[in-house]
Amino acid sequence: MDFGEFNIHIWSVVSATGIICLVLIYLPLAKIKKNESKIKNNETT
Amino acid sequence: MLKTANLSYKFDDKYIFSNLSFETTNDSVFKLVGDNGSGKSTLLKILSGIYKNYEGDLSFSEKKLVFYSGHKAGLKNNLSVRENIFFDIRLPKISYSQINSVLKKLDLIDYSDIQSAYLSEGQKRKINIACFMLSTANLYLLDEPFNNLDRKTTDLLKEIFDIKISTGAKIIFSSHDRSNEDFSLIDMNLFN
Amino acid sequence: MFQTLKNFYHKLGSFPWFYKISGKVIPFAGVLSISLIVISSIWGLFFSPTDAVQGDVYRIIYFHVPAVSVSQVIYYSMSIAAAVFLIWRMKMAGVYIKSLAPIGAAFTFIGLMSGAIWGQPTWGTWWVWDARLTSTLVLFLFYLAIIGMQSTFASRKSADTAVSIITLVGVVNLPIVKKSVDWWNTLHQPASISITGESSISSEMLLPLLLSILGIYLFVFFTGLLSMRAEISTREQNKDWFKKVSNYN
Amino acid sequence: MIYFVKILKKEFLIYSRKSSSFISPVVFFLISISLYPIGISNDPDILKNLAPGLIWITVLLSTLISFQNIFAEDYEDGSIELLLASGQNLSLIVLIKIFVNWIFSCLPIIVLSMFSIFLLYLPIEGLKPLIISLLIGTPTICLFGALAGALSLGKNSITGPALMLPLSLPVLILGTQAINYSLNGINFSSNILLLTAILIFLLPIILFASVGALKLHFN
Repeated sequence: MDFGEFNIHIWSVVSATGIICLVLIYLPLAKIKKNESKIKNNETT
Repeated sequence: MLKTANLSYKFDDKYIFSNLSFETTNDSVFKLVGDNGSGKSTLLKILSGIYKNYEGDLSFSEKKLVFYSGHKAGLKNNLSVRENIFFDIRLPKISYSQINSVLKKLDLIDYSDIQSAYLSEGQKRKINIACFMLSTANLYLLDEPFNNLDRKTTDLLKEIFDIKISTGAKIIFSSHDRSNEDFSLIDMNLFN
Repeated sequence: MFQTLKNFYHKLGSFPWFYKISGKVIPFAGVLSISLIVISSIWGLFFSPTDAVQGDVYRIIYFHVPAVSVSQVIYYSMSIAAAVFLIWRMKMAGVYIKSLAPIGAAFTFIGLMSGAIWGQPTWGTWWVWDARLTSTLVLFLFYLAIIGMQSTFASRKSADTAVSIITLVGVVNLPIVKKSVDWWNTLHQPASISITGESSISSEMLLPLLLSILGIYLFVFFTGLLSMRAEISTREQNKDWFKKVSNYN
Repeated sequence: MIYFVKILKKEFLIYSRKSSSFISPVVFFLISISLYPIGISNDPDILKNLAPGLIWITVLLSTLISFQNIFAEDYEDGSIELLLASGQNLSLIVLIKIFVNWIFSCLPIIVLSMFSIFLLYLPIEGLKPLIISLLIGTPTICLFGALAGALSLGKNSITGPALMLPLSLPVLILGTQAINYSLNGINFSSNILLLTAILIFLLPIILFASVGALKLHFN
C-alpha cells in the first residue's frame, strides 16, 4: 500500500474494528475487577 | 392421599424452603402457617402443579382433582358474574340453576348479570368462593381464603369446609393467623 | 474414552474449575490472538499486493471476511449451547449464550459496517438487499433480541431458558430467511453483484486472510472466555468458592 | 374435550366483549392505508406498484398491537396459573388462544384489505393472491406474536414485538411476492404452497416454544 495516500475507507474500518475489539476486552475485565474487589471490600469491613 | 418427603424449592440459588416433609392421612383440613416470605404460596403452587421445579418427593396416593385458588382469582373483567362462574376452567359442566342457588347463598344474586369489573374486591372474593362451592375436586388448595372476609362469609366458608370434608376431600389452606381452630398445622417456619 | 469425555463435560459445567482454568488460559489466548491480528493486519494492509480490479480498497477483506464468518459460527455455537441448556440444564451453557451474544452482535456489526464501507467504492452503493446481506442483518437483529431478552425475567434460570428458546427458533428461521430472500431477489434484481464473484484470490492475498481469520477466531475465544468469566463472577458473587478465589488474588 | 370447548367459548366471549381487541387493529389499518396516498403520492401508477408491500407491512404492524392480548391479561388476573394447575394440555389451549386472536385481530383486516383496490389502486387480479396469502400468512405471524408475547409477559417492553418482526420476514417476502407475481402474470401458486409449508412446519415448533416460554414465568 502506498504510505503517502490515506484511504478513508480502509482506515475507518480498521479504527472501528479496533475500538470495538478494545471495548470487548475492556468491559468484561472491568466487570471482573469490580466483582472481585466488591468481595474484598465486604470481607474487610 | 398427599405425601411430601424432603420437598425443597429454590429461586435461582436461594432456597425459599427446604426439607419439607408431611403427610395428609388422618386429618382433612390443614392450615399452612408461617411468616411472610416463608413459602406458603409457593408450597401451594407446587402442590397444585403450577411450579414444577421442586426438589424432593411429592406423591399422591389417589388420582388428584385439584382445585387451586391463589391471590389472583382469574376473573375476567368483561364477563358477568354468572359467566365467570360458568366458564371457570376449574369447574365441571354446571347448570345456571346451580350457579343461581350458590349466588343466593352468597348474596350475589342481584349482581349475577353485572360485569365483574364493577364489583368490589370483597365481592370478587365471593365469586371465587362460589367456584369453591361448586367444585367437585378432592384436593382443595386455598391461598389465604379467610383474608378480608366479613363475619358472615367467614362462617359460611367454614360451613363449606365441613361439607367438603364430608365428601372425603382434603383441604390445605394458608393463613398467617396462628390461633388454632382445630385444624392440623403445617408450620413453614420449621422448614427454613 | 467415553469416561474421559464425560469427566470433561462435568468439569466444564463446574464454575470454580472453569474460573481457575480460564484465568490461566486467558493471558496466552489474549497475547496470541492480538499479536496474530496485528501481524495479519499489517501484512494485509501494507505488504500484500494491490488488487488489479479494486485497488487498495479490497484490503477491507482482512476485516470483513473474518468478522462475518465468525459471527455466523458464534450463532451456531450458541444454538448448540441452547440445545445443551434445554436438554441437560447445564448452567454453563446459559453463561455461554449470554456472554457470547454481545460478541456475536459486535462482529456482525463489524461485518455489516465493513461490508457497507467496502461496497460503496466497489459497487457504488452502501447496501444491496441480497440474500447474504439481508440474512446477516436478520442475524444481527436476532443477536439484539437475545441481548434484549436478558432483562425480561426475574429468575436467572428463566432468562437463560427464554434466551435458549429464541436462539433455537432463530437457527430454524435463518435458513428460511436466506432462502426466501433468494427467491425474492430473483424477480427484482438480476444477479449483478456478488461478493465472492471477483477474480480468484492469489496466494499472497490468501495467506494474510487465513491468518486474520485465525486471529479473529482466537480473539473470540479469548474475549468469550473473558466475558464468561465476568458473567460467572457476577452470578457466583455470594458463593464461598468465589470469595476464596478473589481473596487470593 | 368439553374442557377445550369451554375454553374456546370463553375466549370467544371475552374477545367479543372487549371491543378494543378487534377495533384497534382495524382502525390502525384503515388509517394507515388511507395515509399512504397522502404521504407518498396520489399517482395511481406509483401506488399500484407499492400496494402489495404496503398492505402486507400494514397488516403486520396492525396485528402487532393485538399480540399483547394473547397472554397479558391472563397473566395479570391469574388465569394462566389456573390453566397450569388444571394439568391439561397447555399447547392445545395456547393454540385455541392463538386461533381466537387470529379470528378477531386478523380476519377483519383481511376482509378490509379489499379496500386497497380503491385506496391504493391495486389491480383487481391482485385481489385473489392478496386474500389467499393473507389468509395463510397471518396465522404464522400470529404464532410468532404468541411466542413474543409469551416471552415478554408482564413487561411492557418493546423486545416482544421487535423479536417477532425479523421472524416474520419470510412470510412478508413470500406474501408480497405472490401478489407481484400475479400482477406480472406469473403463476403464484408456488408461493402459496411455500407459505402453507412454513405454517405447517413452524406450527408445532412455535407452539411448543410458546408453551415453554409461558411456563418460564412460573418456575
